Amino acid sequence: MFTPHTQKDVEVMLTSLGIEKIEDLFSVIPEKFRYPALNLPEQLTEMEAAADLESIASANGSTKELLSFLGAGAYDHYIPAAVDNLLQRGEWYTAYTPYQPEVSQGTLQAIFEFQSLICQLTGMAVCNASHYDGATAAAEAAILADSHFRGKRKKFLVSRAVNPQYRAVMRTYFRPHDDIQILGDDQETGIDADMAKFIGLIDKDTALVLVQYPDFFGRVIDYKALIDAAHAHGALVAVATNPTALALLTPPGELGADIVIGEGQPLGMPLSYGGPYLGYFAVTEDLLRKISGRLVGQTTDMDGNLAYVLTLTAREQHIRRGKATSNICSNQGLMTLAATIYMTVLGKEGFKEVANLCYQKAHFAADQLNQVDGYQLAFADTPFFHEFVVKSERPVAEVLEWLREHDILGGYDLGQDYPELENHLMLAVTEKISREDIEFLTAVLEEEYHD
Amino acid sequence: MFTPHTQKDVEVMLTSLGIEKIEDLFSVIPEKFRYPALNLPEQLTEMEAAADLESIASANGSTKELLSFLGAGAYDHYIPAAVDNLLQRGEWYTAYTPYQPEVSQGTLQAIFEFQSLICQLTGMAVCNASHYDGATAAAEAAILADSHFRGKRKKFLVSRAVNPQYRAVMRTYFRPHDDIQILGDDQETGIDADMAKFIGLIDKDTALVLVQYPDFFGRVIDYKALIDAAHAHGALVAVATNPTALALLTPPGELGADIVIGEGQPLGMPLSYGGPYLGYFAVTEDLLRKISGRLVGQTTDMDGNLAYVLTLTAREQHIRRGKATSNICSNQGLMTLAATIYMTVLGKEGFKEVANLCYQKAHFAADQLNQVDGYQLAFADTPFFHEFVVKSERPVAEVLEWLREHDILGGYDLGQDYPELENHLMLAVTEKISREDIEFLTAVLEEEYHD
Amino acid sequence: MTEPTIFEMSSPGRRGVKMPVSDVPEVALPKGFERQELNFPEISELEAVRHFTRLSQLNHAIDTGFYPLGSCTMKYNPKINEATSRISGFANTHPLQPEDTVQGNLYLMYELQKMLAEIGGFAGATLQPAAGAHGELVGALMIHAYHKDRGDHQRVRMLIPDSAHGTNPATSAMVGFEIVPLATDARGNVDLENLKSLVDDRLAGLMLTNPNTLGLFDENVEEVIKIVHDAGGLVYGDGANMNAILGVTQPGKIGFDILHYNLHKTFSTPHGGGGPGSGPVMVAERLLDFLPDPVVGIIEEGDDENPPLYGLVSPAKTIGRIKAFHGHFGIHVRAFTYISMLGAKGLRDAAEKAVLNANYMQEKLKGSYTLPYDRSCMHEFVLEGFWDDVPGIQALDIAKRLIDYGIHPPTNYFPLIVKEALMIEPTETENLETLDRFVEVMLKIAEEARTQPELLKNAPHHAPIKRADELKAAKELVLRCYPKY
Amino acid sequence: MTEPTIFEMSSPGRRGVKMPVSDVPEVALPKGFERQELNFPEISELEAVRHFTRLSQLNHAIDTGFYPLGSCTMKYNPKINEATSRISGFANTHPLQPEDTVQGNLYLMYELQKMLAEIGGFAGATLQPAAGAHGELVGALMIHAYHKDRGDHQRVRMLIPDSAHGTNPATSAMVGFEIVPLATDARGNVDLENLKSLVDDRLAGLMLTNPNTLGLFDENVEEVIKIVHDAGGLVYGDGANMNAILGVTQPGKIGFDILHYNLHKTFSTPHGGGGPGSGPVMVAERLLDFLPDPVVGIIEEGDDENPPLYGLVSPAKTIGRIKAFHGHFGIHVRAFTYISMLGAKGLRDAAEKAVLNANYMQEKLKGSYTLPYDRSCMHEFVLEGFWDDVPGIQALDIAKRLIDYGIHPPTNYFPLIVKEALMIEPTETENLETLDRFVEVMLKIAEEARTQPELLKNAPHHAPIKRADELKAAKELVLRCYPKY
Ligand SMILES: Cc1ncc(COP(=O)(O)O)c(C=O)c1O
Ligand SMILES: Cc1ncc(COP(=O)(O)O)c(C=O)c1O
Repeated sequence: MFTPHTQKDVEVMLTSLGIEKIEDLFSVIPEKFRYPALNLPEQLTEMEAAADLESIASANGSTKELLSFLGAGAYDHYIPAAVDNLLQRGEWYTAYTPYQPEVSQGTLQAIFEFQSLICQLTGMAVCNASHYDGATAAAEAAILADSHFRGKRKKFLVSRAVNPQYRAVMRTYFRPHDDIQILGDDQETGIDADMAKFIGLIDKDTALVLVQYPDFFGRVIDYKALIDAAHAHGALVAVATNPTALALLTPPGELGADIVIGEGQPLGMPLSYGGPYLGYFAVTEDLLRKISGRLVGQTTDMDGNLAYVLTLTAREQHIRRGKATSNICSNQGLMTLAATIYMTVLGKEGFKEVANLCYQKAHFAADQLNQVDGYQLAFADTPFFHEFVVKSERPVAEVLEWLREHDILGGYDLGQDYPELENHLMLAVTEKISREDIEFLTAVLEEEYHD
Repeated sequence: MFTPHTQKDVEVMLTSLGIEKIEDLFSVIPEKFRYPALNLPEQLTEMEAAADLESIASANGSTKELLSFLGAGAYDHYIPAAVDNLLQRGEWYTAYTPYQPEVSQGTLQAIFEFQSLICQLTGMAVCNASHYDGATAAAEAAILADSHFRGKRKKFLVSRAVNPQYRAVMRTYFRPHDDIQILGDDQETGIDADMAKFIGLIDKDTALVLVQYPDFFGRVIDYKALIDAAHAHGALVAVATNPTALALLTPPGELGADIVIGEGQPLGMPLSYGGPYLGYFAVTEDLLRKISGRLVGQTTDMDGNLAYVLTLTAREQHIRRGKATSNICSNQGLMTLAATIYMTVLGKEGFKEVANLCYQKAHFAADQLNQVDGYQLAFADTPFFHEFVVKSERPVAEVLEWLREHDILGGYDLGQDYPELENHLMLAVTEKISREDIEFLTAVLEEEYHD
Repeated sequence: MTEPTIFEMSSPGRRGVKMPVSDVPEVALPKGFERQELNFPEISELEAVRHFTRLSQLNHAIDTGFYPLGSCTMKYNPKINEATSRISGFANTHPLQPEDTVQGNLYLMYELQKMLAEIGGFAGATLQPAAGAHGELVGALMIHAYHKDRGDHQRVRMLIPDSAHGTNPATSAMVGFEIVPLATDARGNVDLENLKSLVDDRLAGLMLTNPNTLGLFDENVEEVIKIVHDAGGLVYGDGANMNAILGVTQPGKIGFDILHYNLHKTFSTPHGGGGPGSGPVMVAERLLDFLPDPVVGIIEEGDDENPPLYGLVSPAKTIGRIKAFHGHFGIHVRAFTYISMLGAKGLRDAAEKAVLNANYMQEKLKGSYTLPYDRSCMHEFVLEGFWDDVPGIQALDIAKRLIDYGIHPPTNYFPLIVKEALMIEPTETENLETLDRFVEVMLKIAEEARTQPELLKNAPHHAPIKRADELKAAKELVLRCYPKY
Repeated sequence: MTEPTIFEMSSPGRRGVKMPVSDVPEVALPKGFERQELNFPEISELEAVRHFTRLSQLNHAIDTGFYPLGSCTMKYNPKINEATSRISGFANTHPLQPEDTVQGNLYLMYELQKMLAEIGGFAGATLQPAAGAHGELVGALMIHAYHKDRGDHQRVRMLIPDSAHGTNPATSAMVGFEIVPLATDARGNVDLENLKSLVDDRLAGLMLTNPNTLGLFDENVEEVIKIVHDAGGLVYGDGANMNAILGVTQPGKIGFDILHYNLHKTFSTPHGGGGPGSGPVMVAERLLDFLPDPVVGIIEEGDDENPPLYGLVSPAKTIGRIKAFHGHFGIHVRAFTYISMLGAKGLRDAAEKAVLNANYMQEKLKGSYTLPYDRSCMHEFVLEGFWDDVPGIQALDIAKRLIDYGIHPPTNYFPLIVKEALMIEPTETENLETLDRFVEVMLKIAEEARTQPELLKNAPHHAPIKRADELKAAKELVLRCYPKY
């Protein structure tokens, strides 16, 4: 399809190789395994493939047709048109990792700016060039803590209010390591903001404490005591954050976090059914040399002009191999660019406006829902950002079904991950949701109740 | 909205100007006309405007939802993805007319390539950098002929089978010129391929003969005798062509045309409700200096390297003013680029494949329709390209309404422009139409008949 | 490295995008019409993409740097415009679809007609014209039709100021008017005495650009219009410079009878390396009936439940169709998007900042370059690009030297009434830092002109090519890749 | 001209994209959590667009020129992939939508799993891994889980050839395996004797890249696999080099137990300046139950009238979730588009032309550069980037000099077993002219090394920057724009 070889080209090349046919180049492959008949669909031309993909996509209902209150780790924000226009430039998306700085200054400077923005946003000193997503960034935070204590501390304390998928991924990463305990997120410790019990789990064997801010339920919780307790025991503290929320909230760096990670999708990436997204990873100065992934640094060239390069590469797998801080190689380069452009075109005020709209509308929605018969705001005394939980008198599955009939994706059924939260529905509200949308939602729910 | 001025910037600037407020700069405007209250909708943010436009567009039915057999001058072709990706590069679409060659070599070379492709396609020696569309190019052809004969020849012979919109535009352009006659396209001369009558109109006062190839009805007609007759009387011959058809048909240049013009929309431009499209305009070597619009030529720079520039500009309004060959200034620059990329990425074979698919499918469709009760192929003995006419027993309006109910845009009702073709429907078939689509169309028509 | 042409890159048998094989029975091509040869390039898709990517990088563009090109309003072209104009419901509608299937398009055009008329202070508008010059043609045709309709067949003279853009006389000539040049006075206004001496009952009209091409708002505009009107003529406004007065004043209210906009200047639609433009024309009440055929109107009024039904309607005394279909609809979508985002407030802000920027730069430069009309300017100003004490340096040299500093040259040698004109229009979307840098560079160039004139004469030094030989291009014409076509 | 950072371009009060005012009653922020300061840049939209446009132009990319970067498969990324992955029905679906609202997505993923398994000759696949290394992690975790499930707790040793990519040992270490280096023989194959000496009942498995990082297909691959299998180990295939054998042979059929693809190499999805990648992992029958949770399966079989119902299912002994949600779905759409367009025929053609291109270049260059393993290569080959008679010239110098000719340097200093390695992979989408030009330039550089070595030592001369000081970067760390964060 995309091979430019004319018959004549092939002949010239074969002649120069002194062989008769291309197949001769593959004689090293055991004959019985050569040229299998692959059971694949017939090849399509571009026009046919385009139509086929359109038709596949049309079997979905998207957030353009459905009014969506789904969040739980991925958020439907407005993406300024400049972001995608710039991302579609071939110079950005068809470039490789910037190992050759002389012909990669664009990518390098953009990553440097990304690092700067995330440092600013999180209040941290150092940020890497990305991890795969929030979940893997959380797992890598644990790996960092493990290696920081040279494997000597065995306890990894994780709040039950951390995204269940992050916790699942972290468990998968540590699966072979029987000696490592991931704890604190069982039903007994609980999801409530009763810190004391959770803090009580911290001891001298604790490598890392991981919390989320705002937490999985959207709640904004004060981790001061927890962080102090962790530090008192010499443990590291990692905070998973929602970057949009940080426009308005005290950054975790100021709260004393050692590691700040999170899902960068809200920073200009489409929902795209879950990926590609962006794991961001920031640490204190102290942990700089323990960080995994790529880092871009400023330097000068032979003429003394400013230049950017990948630096401290000795931490990475291609140099340190079995002793690297992580096996990560390809990361989310283009997504860091999307985030950088997104944050830049919104700028200081625009970014705060987005966050504030989310905050305000979510609070309006929570308030309205709370007034619908049969629904009650959970965690009513705890502040939240743009996601909140309501308890429903009816099974959530039924509620969601009813809403679906009105072209509403009603939110996330928490009973799936939290048995103790059966009949609890979680809703996210972004700047794209209008007051009218919220009123439509409550009207539909009212109607159901009176049905 | 897009003004970057901070309060401080404004102050600095006002101070430097020694004035107090921006309004002072407008004191030259009579006060009673200053600062009217404009009755416009409230300003929207980008997010709101995007949603508003989406909602406006959703009030349309597009050719993505409707099966369309509409042609009559605009055709729904497949546009390879590379075309729009490249067009969206800011370097292309936010550049001005390449008056400064040193910083416009991209645009200049692309136009040069466009000129080359159109010369190749039409078989002509010289092509300009575009006119607004096929219709205005037709009018400009007449202007060229007029000035070629220094206004001494007064007859402009136009076939009735030339796109009615082209003819209307030409008449508008010549409206003030009472001495000029546009003739040959009345009902009496007729739309039929009976050349003799039409040829009979040519005389020593004829400046231009304009025909279309394939003609408005899609027919491929032999203009040899006509062209010879015109030339025998010293008249110029202009041929309006469909560029897709020229992939397969003898180019008008070989037939002896002096001017070849046409609508370039099929070359990679979306339907976009009629524009922006692309008028192309090519002439023989002899008419080179009479051509209107911009021309790009090859030259060298001070170092002897190849370079491209706008050339022969002395024909144009910004130099020649009242004596220019035309008043055209802005043209369809970006559309010439679209066409150039389109023709390049399809290439010789791909472009021929498109044309052949159109041809084959149109013939299949014509054949199928001809077999539906109540429908009969008109002009059955004349070859056609990808558009054809059927005579219907029922009023076309009713047929189209019935098809609309089945999400089909059935084609063009010729009765609108040609009283003699009441109950005649014209259908265009492109490579995007599948055999299944055609069979669906005939099935729906069969059903109607038996209703 | 020069980029080869697509023909030079071609290799026989190489394929780009392929098409499906036919799913219908094959029939032969029409006998006697079969094309013998199609000498199109044969290139892989990758090489095509590279070619057009590399070529693009040879261009200066708004998206790459400052573009102070007078009279062209090279302002930011918002990316959102590109997105909205590509919405499938717009991009994939056929111009001949039944009206009930394109109510979205018709609504948008109807509203745009209204908004444009409101902004200019007019009674109605046509969106058909493809560009400014095409709008002028519509205007000139309407003037002709208007007089003819009134039996004023003797009105054949069109007054055109000596500062006018070339399209004004060219258009008038196309319509058959006799072009009568009108002088500019010492302050850059229409010379009233000259005007008065030229009007009589042969007067068809005046084509006036205001602010004019010197960047000046005519101080006597009311009187100018009155003189023309009193003599029975119509006043056509060339609205190329509307960016200076958006929301600040309405030409229609001042007395202009007709006005065109360049959407690709004032309303932020892209220039596209030469086009497409779009040149809607607004008219006063008395000319509504003459508008091109068709315009968008309301066919059936709406009510609380239903929106109105929009459709195409023919003005009673229409000059006829001026373009196939409905004008540059894709450009209309962009302009509509832009106006929606600016509103009345934003439009006024745009004009004010455009004028502020121009005056700021004029103030900073007038000590080092001669400013022939020394008064407060509108959105642009014109300098003289030479100095008596630096023989041999021309406007062109200054223009080319700017390229070395990454700045696009201003418009030069226009308007013709200024010697070695450099016409500078910053637009409102440029920031103070950019303006300051431009000023700094211009001052530096003024100094270089004296200390190292050859730096200017041989400029540019840092561009994809050196100065191009335009004479050679015109003498040894090479207008296509291959001698044989 | 260096481009300032967005922080340096910032000016207080300047605005980019604005958001609407709120349409709901305002409530206060949570007390005690209010952020004091957000030091984000304040830039106009135009300046942001210019910044990222200008920056992009400093990059070399597939779309701008030849990129013969070994092991990275920098082939053409079809533009249609970018279009299909942006279709609203894909781009605007939330990962947690009910399955019945995303049957299109699930169908696509299901089919892609099947197609990828078929191409590799495996029984099943997971699309979750985010990149090649992430796929390796999944593979290594499955190997661990497999042995554990069988009670083979003592299997802790992972064999890794000395030619392996850094991610192989790094991954094995993450999973807790003991890394055992395996030698390469004189023909570039796994050293069989060494292999035999290393296997025992502590063997967990072998991570084999085949074709390996020398670009060579292991001549004894069947025997290698047999030795490992006989010893109770599993064979993990690093499929980074699958581009050589698409449609030509199936690793799963040869005996590999697990294999990852890099969709961003073999299946034409973009590299994005470092990512996102996508690293689906295929497994043989006996490992199906261990795949990450969830995979896409059929929940309800379809019939003539109805399509099947697709859904997410958990493998019985799953290692668990390896990534949030469903992997890089947007990349899956691109790969699906690509495979749809190539089909079995096109995949084989891609591999054949990739291998033909590499062999052609190897043949042309081996006279002038030392080819350490002189035999027919697969899709890439490795040269030594030095000459005994030219002291002081290193692979790096050759690499940097290529930049001056508009060509991206090959991978260098990898694999580690070749001295001053230059690893060259042309890919199948490059044409003969490009290959010939590369050869010509490489020969010219070999000559320059002898005649003007300083040309190489100081290269590049024609790039946005001169050679960068990497030592300084590491010593005087500057990792963000501002000292204060
Ligand atoms: C004053 C003036 N009038 C008319 C025009 C012609 O407009 P267009 O190029 O859109 O035809 C221009 C364009 O530069 C202009 O500056
Ligand atoms: C042989 C080999 N293995 C593994 C990898 C890692 O793949 P990824 O970068 O997708 O994580 C690479 C990437 O360069 C590679 O070449």
